[in-house]
Amino acid sequence: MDSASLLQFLISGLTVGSTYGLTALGFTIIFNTTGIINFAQGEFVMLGGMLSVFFMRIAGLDEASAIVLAVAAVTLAGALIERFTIRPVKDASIINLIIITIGVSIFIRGLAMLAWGKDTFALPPFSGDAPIALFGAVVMPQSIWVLAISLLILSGLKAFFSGTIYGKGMLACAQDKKAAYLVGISVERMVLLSFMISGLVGAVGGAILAPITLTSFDVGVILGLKGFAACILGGLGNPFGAAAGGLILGVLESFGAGLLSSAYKDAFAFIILLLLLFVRPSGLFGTREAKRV
Amino acid sequence: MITLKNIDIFYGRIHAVKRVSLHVDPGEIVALIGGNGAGKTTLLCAISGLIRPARGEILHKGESIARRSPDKIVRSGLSHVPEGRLVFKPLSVEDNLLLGAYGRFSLKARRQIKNDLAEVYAMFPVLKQRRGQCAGTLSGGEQQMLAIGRALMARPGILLLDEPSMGLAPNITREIFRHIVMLRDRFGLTVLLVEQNAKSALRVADRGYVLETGRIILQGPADELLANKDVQRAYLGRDVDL
Amino acid sequence: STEPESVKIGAVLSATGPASFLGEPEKNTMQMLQEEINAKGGVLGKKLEIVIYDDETDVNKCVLAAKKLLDKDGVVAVAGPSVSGNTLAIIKFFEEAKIPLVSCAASEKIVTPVNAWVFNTPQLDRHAVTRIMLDAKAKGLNNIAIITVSNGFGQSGRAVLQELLPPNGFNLVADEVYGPKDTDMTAQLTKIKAAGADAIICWGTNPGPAVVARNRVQLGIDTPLYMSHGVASKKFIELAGPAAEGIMLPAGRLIVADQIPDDNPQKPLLLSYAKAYTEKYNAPVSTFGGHGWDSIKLIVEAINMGKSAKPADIRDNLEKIKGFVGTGGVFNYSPENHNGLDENAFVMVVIKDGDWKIMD
Amino acid sequence: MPPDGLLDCRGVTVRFGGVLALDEVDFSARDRAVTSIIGPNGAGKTTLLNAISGVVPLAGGGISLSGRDLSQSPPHIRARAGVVRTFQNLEIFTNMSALENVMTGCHCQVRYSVLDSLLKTPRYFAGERKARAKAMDCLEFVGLADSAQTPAGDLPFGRQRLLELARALAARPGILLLDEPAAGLNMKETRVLGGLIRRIRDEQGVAVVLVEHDMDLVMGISDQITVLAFGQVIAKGAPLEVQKDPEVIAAYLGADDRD
Amino acid sequence: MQGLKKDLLLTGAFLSALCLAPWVLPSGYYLTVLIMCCLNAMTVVGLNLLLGYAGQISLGHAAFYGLAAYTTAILTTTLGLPVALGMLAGVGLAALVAFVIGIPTLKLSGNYLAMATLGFGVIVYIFLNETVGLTGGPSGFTGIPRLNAAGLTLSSDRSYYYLTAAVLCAVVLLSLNLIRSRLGRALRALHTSEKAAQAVGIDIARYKLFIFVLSAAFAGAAGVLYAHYLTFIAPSSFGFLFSVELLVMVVLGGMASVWGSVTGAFFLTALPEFLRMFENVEIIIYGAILILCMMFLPRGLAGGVSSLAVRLRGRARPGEDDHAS
Ligand SMILES: Nc1ncnc2c1ncn2[C@@H]1O[C@H](COP(=O)(O)OP(=O)(O)OP(=O)(O)O)[C@@H](O)[C@H]1O
Ligand SMILES: Nc1ncnc2c1ncn2[C@@H]1O[C@H](COP(=O)(O)OP(=O)(O)OP(=O)(O)O)[C@@H](O)[C@H]1O
Ligand SMILES: [Mg+2]
Ligand SMILES: [Mg+2]
Repeated sequence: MDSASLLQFLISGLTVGSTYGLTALGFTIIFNTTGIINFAQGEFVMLGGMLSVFFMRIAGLDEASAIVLAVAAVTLAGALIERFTIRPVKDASIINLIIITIGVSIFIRGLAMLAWGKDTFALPPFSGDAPIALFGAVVMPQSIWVLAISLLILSGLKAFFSGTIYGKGMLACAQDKKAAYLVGISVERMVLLSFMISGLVGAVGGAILAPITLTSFDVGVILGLKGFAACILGGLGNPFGAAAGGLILGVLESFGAGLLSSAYKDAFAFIILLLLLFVRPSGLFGTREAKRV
Repeated sequence: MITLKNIDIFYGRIHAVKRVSLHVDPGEIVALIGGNGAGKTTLLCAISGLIRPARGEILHKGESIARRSPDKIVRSGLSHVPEGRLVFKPLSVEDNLLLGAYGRFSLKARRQIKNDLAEVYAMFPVLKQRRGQCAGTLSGGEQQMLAIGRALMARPGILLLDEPSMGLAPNITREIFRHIVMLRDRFGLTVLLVEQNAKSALRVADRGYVLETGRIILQGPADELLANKDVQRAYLGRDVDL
Repeated sequence: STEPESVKIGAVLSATGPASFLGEPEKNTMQMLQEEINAKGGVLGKKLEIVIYDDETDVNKCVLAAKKLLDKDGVVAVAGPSVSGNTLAIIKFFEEAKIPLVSCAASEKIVTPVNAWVFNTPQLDRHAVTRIMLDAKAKGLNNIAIITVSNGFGQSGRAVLQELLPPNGFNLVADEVYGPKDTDMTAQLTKIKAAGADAIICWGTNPGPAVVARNRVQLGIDTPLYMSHGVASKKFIELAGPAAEGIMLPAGRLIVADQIPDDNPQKPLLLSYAKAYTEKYNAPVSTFGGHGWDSIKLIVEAINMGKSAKPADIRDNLEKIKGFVGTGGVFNYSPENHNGLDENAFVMVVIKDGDWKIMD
Repeated sequence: MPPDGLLDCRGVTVRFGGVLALDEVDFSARDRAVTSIIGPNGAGKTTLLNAISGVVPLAGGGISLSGRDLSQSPPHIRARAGVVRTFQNLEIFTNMSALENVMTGCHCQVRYSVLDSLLKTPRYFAGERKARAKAMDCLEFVGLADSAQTPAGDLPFGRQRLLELARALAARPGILLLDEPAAGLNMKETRVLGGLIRRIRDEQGVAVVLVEHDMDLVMGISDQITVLAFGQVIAKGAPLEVQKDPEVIAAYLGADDRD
Repeated sequence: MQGLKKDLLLTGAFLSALCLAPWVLPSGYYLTVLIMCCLNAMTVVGLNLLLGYAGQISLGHAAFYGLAAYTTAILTTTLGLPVALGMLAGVGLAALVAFVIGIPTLKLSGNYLAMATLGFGVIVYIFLNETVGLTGGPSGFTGIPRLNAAGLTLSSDRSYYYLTAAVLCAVVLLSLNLIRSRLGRALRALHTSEKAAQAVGIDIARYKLFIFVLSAAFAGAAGVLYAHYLTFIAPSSFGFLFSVELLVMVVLGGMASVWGSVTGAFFLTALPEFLRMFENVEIIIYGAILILCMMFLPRGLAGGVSSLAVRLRGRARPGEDDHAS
C-alpha cells in the first residue's frame, strides 16, 4: 500500500470514528450521572439528523436555524424522557432503567418511522463538498467540521467534569445518590440535566454527521452499538476515553477494511477490542474501580 | 432547632419508628442511644429527608421539613454524617471534601471554602496526606474522618452524626468529641449524636434520649442518664461478664 | 361446505425493517390492486381480499406470519415475502400445506431447483449481470472491481458476479464488501483505486450505493460505475446527489416507462401503474412495488384462467401462464421455469441530469 | 518457625502504587489464642488481614499456616485451608435470608456434586439438612436465630456484623480473622461479643486474630497484641505491657481519660 | 424441603398446560408461536441463571444459539450425520465455545463484560455472514432435515412441539434444582460480594464459568431445536438485537426468577403477534408496553404476580421469592 492510501484510510477512519466518538460522549454524560447505559443515545443522534432534515425541508428553514431548532428539540426530548420514564422510578435498579431506555429507543424509532417514513435523507454539507487534497489523500470539509466540533464538545465536557464542582456533583450522583443528597445536590435536577446535555450532544452529532453519513429513522441502532463499544474501549465514564475510543474504533475498521478484508473489518475491530479488554479490563483510559475490602 | 412530633416510619410492613417526639435546642448536644435496630439511623434519615415518615411532623427552625427533599434540607443548614460513611469512592479525598461545600459554592465563598478545607485538614492530617487518593481506597477509619470532614465543610447549623466513632482509633475518637464541643462552644453548632459508645456520647452531651424498638423509653439530662441503672445495664453492659 | 363469499389471498411483506424499501411499495401496490380489482367486479365474481402481514424483515416473524396465513386465515395463495431469506424459510410450509407461493424476492435458490408450489416474479440477478457485462464488453472495460453489500441481496449478486465475470473474459481485480449500515466506503474504494480497475460494479440497496457514489467522486475516481437494479428508485439519485451523474445500471422498464418505444407491450401498463401509484401515495414508483403488482396479478390471472380459486388449481394454472405482461417484463411460466423472465426484462439506464435515461 | 505458630507471616510487604501499606511485617498467631492487632487508622491492619486472606498480592514476604505456605494461593484456597475472615465494611449477601447467608458459609462442608443437586439424590438432601442444621447452630451461637428468615439486607447494622461472624464460623475456620467486629455494637453487645470470641477460642479451639479499636474488648480478651503504625510493627506483647508502652500511647491510645 | 415439592408441582402443572394448549388452540399457527415461545424461554431461563443469579451479564447469547443451530445444520445437512448426533454436537459446541471464551471474558465485570460478550456476538455474527461456503451466508442455510429419533420422524409440528415443551420443562426443572442447592447459593453469593464468597471458600471463577457454560448450553439446546424445526436458518436471526431481546425478557420476566423468565419469554415472544393488527404503530406500542412494564413492575412480571398474590392473601411474606426455599 502506498502512503497516500494509508493516509486516506486514516482520514476516513477518523471521520467514521468521530461519529462513534460523538455518540460515545453522549453515553458518558448519562452514565456519569446515573450509572445508566442509555440505549436511546443512538436515537438522540438520529433525531438530531432527522429533525434537521425535517426543519429544512418541511418547515423550509435555512440549514443553520434548522439545526439549532433540531438540537433544541432533542434537548427537550431528553428532558421529557427523564421526566416521564426515569424520574418516576428512581428507586429501580440500574438494569431496570437500562431496559426502560431500550423501550424508549424502540418507541422513538417507531415514532420517527411513522413521522418521516423509512427513507434515507441527506443534509447539505456546511461548506460545500469540494474535497481538499492532502498529501495525495482527500479530506471532505464536513469531516473537518465534525472533528472540530467533536473536539470542542470533548474539551467542554472534560472541563465540566473535572474542573467544576457541578461536574463533580454529577459524578457524585451516580456514585451514591444518598450521599449526593446529603451534600446538598439536587439529584433529580442533575439527572434531568444530564439527559438534556446528552440529548444536546447527541443532536449536535446527528446534525453535523448527517451530511456525511446520511440519516434515516433507524441509524440509531448501529451508532448506539458502536458508540457503546467506543465508550468501553476508552474506559467508561471518561469523556476523553470515549472520544479516543471512537476514533480508535473508526481507524481500526478503516485499516481493517483497507489492509485486511472489508468483509471482516467489523470483526477485526471487535477482536482487537476484546484483546485490549483482556489486557486492560477497564478500558484504555479508564481507572480500575476503586474497590477494596 | 429541630423538633420531631409523633413520627411514625415504616419499611414496608416493618414499623421501625413509633410515635417518636424529640427536640434539639440551638447550641445543644443531644445524644440518641439505643440497641441494635432501635431505629436510630432511621430517625436521622427521616430528619435529613432521606426517608419519608408515614406520619408526624418535623420542624427545622420552625419550618416543617417532613416533605422536603434532602438536598433542600441540607442547604438550609443541616448536615448528616450517614451510617456506613457513604464517601464518593472514585473521587479524590479533596473532591469529596469540596463536594461537602456544594450547597454554598459561589465565587464569593471561594476563599472561605479554602479556609474550611484547611481547617478540616488540620483536624485530620491524614486526609491531607491522602488528598489525591481515591476515597474508596482509604482505610475504614480514614473514610470515617472523610465523612465527618465532608459534613463539616457545609458549615452546618445543625449536625446529625450517626456513630461518628465507628472504626476510629481511641485517640481520634476523643479528638472528634473534643472538636464537636469546641464547635458548639465557639460557633453555637447544634448536634444530634447517635452513638453505640453510650458512655462517651453521654459525657459530651447535654441531654439524651434512649430509643428502644422504635420508641423513646427514656430521656433526660445526660448525666442523669449516665447514672441511670437501666441505662447502665442495657447499654454499658455493666452486668455482662467478660 | 359452503363456498366462501370472497377470494382470500395472503401476503407476507417486509413493510418495516431493513427491507422496508421493498416491502412498503409492495404493500401499497397490493392494497391499491385490491381496490382496483374489486372496483372492477372482483375475482370470479367474488370480492378479492388480500390479507397482508408485515414480517419486519425478520425470519421468525415471517414464519409466524406465513403460518397464520396458512393455518388461520385459510388463504388460497400467498404473495411475498419481500426478501429471499424469508422466502426460503417458509417454502417448506407451503409445500406441506399445498398452497402456492409467489415470492417477490429474487434469489435463484427460490426457483432452482423448481419447487412445485413456489414461484417468483423479480428479474434474476443473473439477468442483471448479463446486461452489465454486455455493456462493459461493448465499452472494452475488462478489469472489473466489485463492491457488494454483506446482506442477502449483495451476497447473491456477489456470487453471480464471481461466477459469471471470469468465464466471460473479465478480470476480477478487486472484490470488496461493505456492511448494510456502513456510512463510509472510502477504504474499500481506495483499495479499488489502487487495484487499477476499468469499471466498478456495486451491488446493494439504498443507502449504501449512494455512499459509494459519493465517496467515489470525493476520491476523484473516474472509473465508470455500474450499480445493480437494487437502486432503481428516485431515492438513489436524491441521496447520491451530483455524484449520481453517469452511473449506469440495469433496471426494469418501470422507471423509464415514458422513454420506451410505444410498441413495447409493457408501456401502457407501466404508465398507468406509475400514474395510479404516484397519485395514491404521493411517492415515486419503484420497480419493487412492481414485483408486488406482478405477484398478485399473476395469482389472479391463474385463478381467472382456471375459473377456480382452489390452491391446487391456481398452482397448475400458474405454470400455464404465457406471455403475461407484468411490470417486470413478460412472464412465461412453465413446469421447469418458475421465474418466467429473461434478461430482456432489463434495460440499461444511465443517470443524466438527475434522471434516468435509457442507454443504447 | 516457632513450634506453636499456627499462622506465620514473615516480612510481609504490601504496596499500593506509591503507598507502602505494610513494610516487612512479622506477625504470628498461636493456636487457641486471641491475637489482636491494633494501631492508628490507616496503619495497615486491614491490609494485613487482606494479605493473609489473599485479597491483596504480596510485594514481599511469606505467609504460612501450620507450616503450609499459602503466599501464592488464591483466597478461596486459603479459606478452605482454614483462613476465614469477616470484613470491616460489611460484605453480607443482601439478596439472601440470614440463614442462607450462613448456609453459604457451609459451602465447603457439604460436598455433594452438581449432579446430586440436579437430580436431587439422597446425598443432596443429607447435605442440605446438614448445612441447615450447622447454619442454625451458628446463628444461635451469635444470637440471631430469631432472624433466620429475615432478608439479610433488612437487618440493622449491628446484627449484620453478627451475621458475618456466624457465616465465618460456618466455614469452619482454623484461624478466624475478625476486622472490627464490635464496630456498630453498643457496649453491652460488645461485651456479649467478647464472650462469644472467648467461647470460639475455648470451646471450638479456633485461633482468633482480632482487629479492633474498642480497647475494653481488646484488652479484655487478647492473649497477645501486635501494634502496627505506618505499616510497621511498633510493639508486641501481652495486653498489660502494650497498654503501658509509651510509643503505643503516643501513636494510638492517646492520653487516657477513662475512669 | 417444601420448596422442592412446589417446584415439582409447578413444573408438572406447566407441562400439562403446555400439553393441553394444542387442544385449546388448534391451529398450526398457534403451535408455531408456542414453539418459538418455548425456545426463547429455554434460552432466557439459562440467561437468567447467569444474569439474575450469578450477576454476570451476557449480550452474546444469540451467538451461542446461532452457533449451535449452524453446527447441527452443517453436520446433518452438509455432512449427512444423524440429526440426534448433530443436535448433541451443536449443544456441545456452544458449551465448548462458552468455555473457551468464558475464561478470559468472565474476568471482566459489569459493562465491560457486557461489551465483551456483545463483541463476541458481533464477531460470530460476521463469521456466520461471511463464511458463505460453510453457512450459506446472509441468505441463509436451507434444507435442514427434521428430527428423526429411533426411526420415528418428528415431522408433524405437534410432535415437535411436545418435544420442545418437554425440553423446556426439563430445563426449568434442572434450573430450579440447581438454584436450590449449594451451587445456587454460591452463585447468588458471588453476585453480591465476590470477596465474601471467596472468603468462605467459593471458587468464583469456576462457578462463573460453569454457569456461563450451562446457560450457553441451554441457548444451544434452543438453537438446535430451532434449526431442525424451521429447517432454515439465517445469520440475521442471531444478531445482537436478539441478544438484547433475550436480556429484556430476563429483566421483564423478573431477575433471579426461573418462572419469571418463562413468563417474560412467552410474553415478549407472543406480544408482537397480538400487536399485528396495529401495523405501523405496532413498534410504538411495543416500546410503550416495555417502558410501562418496567416502570410499574420493578421486579418484573414474576415480581408483579407474586406481590399481587401477597396482596390478595393480605399478609406479609417477606423474602418469599421462588429462590428463597
Ligand atoms: N431497608 C430496610 N428495609 C427493611 N427494614 C429495615 C431497613 N432498614 C432498617 N430496617 C429495620 O428498621 C429497624 C430500625 O433500623 P435502624 O437501622 O434504624 O436501627 P439502628 O438503631 O440504627 O441500629 P444500629 O445500631 O444497628 O445501626 C430495624 O428493625 C431494621 O431491621
Ligand atoms: N488500594 C489502595 N490504594 C492506595 N492506598 C491504599 C489502598 N488500600 C489501602 N491503602 C492505604 O493503605 C493504608 C492502610 O490501610 P488499612 O485499611 O490497612 O488501614 P487500617 O489499619 O485497617 O485502618 P483502619 O483502622 O482505619 O481500618 C491506608 O492509609 C490506606 O489509605
Ligand atoms: Mg444505625
Ligand atoms: Mg481497617
